[in-house]
Amino acid sequence: MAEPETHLFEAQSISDRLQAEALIVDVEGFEGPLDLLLTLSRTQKVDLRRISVLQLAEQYLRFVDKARALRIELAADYLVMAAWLAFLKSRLLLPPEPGAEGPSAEDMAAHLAFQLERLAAMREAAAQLMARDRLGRDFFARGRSEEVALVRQVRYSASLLDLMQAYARIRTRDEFRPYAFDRKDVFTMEQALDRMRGLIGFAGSWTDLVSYLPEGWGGDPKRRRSATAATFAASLELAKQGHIEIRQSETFAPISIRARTTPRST
Amino acid sequence: MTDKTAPSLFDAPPIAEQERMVEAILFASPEPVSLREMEERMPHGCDPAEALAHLRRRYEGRGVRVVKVGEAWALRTAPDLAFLMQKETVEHRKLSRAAIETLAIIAYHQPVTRAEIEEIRGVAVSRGTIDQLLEMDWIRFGRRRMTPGRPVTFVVTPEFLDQFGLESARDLPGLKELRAAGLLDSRPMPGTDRDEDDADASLSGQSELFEE
Amino acid sequence: MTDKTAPSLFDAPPIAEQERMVEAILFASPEPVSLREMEERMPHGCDPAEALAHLRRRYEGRGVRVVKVGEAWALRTAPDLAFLMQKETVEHRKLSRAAIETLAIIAYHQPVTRAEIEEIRGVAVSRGTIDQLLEMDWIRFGRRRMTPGRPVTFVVTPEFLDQFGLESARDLPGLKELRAAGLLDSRPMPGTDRDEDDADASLSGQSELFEE
Repeated sequence: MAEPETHLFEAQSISDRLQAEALIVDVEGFEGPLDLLLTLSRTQKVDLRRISVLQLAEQYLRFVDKARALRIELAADYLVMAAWLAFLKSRLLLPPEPGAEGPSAEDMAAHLAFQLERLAAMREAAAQLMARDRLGRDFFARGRSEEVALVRQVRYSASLLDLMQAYARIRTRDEFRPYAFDRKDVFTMEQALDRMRGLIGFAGSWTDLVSYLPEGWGGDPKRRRSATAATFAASLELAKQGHIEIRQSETFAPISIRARTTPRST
Repeated sequence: MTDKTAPSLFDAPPIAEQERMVEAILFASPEPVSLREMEERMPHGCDPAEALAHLRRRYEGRGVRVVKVGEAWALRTAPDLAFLMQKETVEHRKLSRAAIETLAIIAYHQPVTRAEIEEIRGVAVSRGTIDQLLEMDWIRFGRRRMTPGRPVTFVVTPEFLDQFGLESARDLPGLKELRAAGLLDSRPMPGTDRDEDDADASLSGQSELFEE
Repeated sequence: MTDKTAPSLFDAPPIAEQERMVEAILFASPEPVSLREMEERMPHGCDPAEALAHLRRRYEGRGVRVVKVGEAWALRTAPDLAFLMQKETVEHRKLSRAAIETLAIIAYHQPVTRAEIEEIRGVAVSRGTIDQLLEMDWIRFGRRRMTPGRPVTFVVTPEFLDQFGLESARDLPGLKELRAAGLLDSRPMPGTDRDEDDADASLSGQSELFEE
């Protein structure tokens, strides 16, 4: 039953020779050393379970030598496998050293045979899988999908604690603020300008600036200060624009304004 | 189809088989299929019209019907089952901070106008926030305020009380209790008269509301 | 109404009606639909599993079949009628040999790590191959392996099962024979120290999946 050792590159038939050449030329076509070994093993024409690993190792090493002779670049994977197979070959040929550690050569050979058989089995399984009836080729899904309308309901939730904390946050916000005006106590210069533009036409004679303060801003000192500052700033602006005149008899004396009768010519 | 008189080289498939074919074609096609097209796709000698008649009878009263669309035919789910084509999903979301704050102010100060809410929060209240709370049935419009402009007021609803497990809005804890419960751990700034202010605010709000 | 133990306010529809509903739902969806999803869409108290059993019987031998895809159900045309469907046939993307082999290894050895795939093929698996299979929705990430480095594993998806007309990964062609021959074992290279890992791997993988 032992096959005569076939020399890969002394092929007997044209087809064998072509195959051998294909191996050399098309080394990139192999998906790694295991794939190459599997292809080489086919030349033994035996069940993978009865393959001669020694013979296979020799075939592989010869292939690699030939490839080198032909200056074909072999990927590192192939060379690593070659080194391993050379090691395995020597172990298979030589009697085991007494007391040698590690797996026996037979175990290693058996594992390689297992790997080849497993890869071959996966190839076969892949082929069977791809040969199955396929969706969109042999059987078909519904051609027209009726969209399922998504009716989305959003439910919002909040707890009583959320509510109370929110309220507490709002009501105590001012206490946290180091310093800030409350807007309700601030009278802006823009507001003062608007107000005075409306009133100034009636101010024919000198009038105390204080009388231009808006209603409700004279009492609270904070509010009066803001309103006074804004009104004074606004009157400076109006004077600059030539609408009014300003006078103050002495330092800290009341400030009076009146409308300019004739526009200032500059 | 071209030589109806000549006996076909192969016999046409049995009508039951033709019915299967029409069924598969109609099922897989995204568009309605005409009898002519069926005939072109089916083996020589088939009679799609007859096969279709069988198929229509088979689907009578079923969840799917054979319907005519213009000059072509299609399978469609029965109209009475349209409700199955909806999928309701309920999404739970936390109420936004703006909404919770607005809700809290309405609960504590009701009836309260939008301007008042804004004054208390210190920022404008978006229409969306109010709308959301109205939609959730947690607030509703109260009576108009008898002040210039007659602004609408907002009050909380029985649904709100139910949701938050309150018998009445009066059960909401006051600021002093909130503080006692550790919800307000801020100390008032020295020299400010905040406490009084607060008590006042919540008192005037509550009492006004519940003495209707 | 949400209380399942209490008798429903309305009785569930008769089973014939439920069968119509399942039929309509399956018809409307090109994707497989799980029993759970059917139940969610059908009225309260329905038993989609029973309705489905009726429906399967009804569709036996028809042009359209009720098929199981993983944990879900779908209607698919009978494969013997493929010849009618040239018009609907979609061009299948040509997969590389590496991709086909990688897919088969994942299907038969799942859950499987990249290192294990590489060991079986004896060559590095390119990122592109895995990416392509992920993109096609034929494989997905499984649980991480509880071994050093916690490598990710790959498993096949329901889309894969649908694509190849498989009810489950257990129905992969030749699976039993491969298992019996020990070809799905993760057998360590003699002398390497990975025995524990591998024993673990094969235990959590095939045997767990297929021995029920």
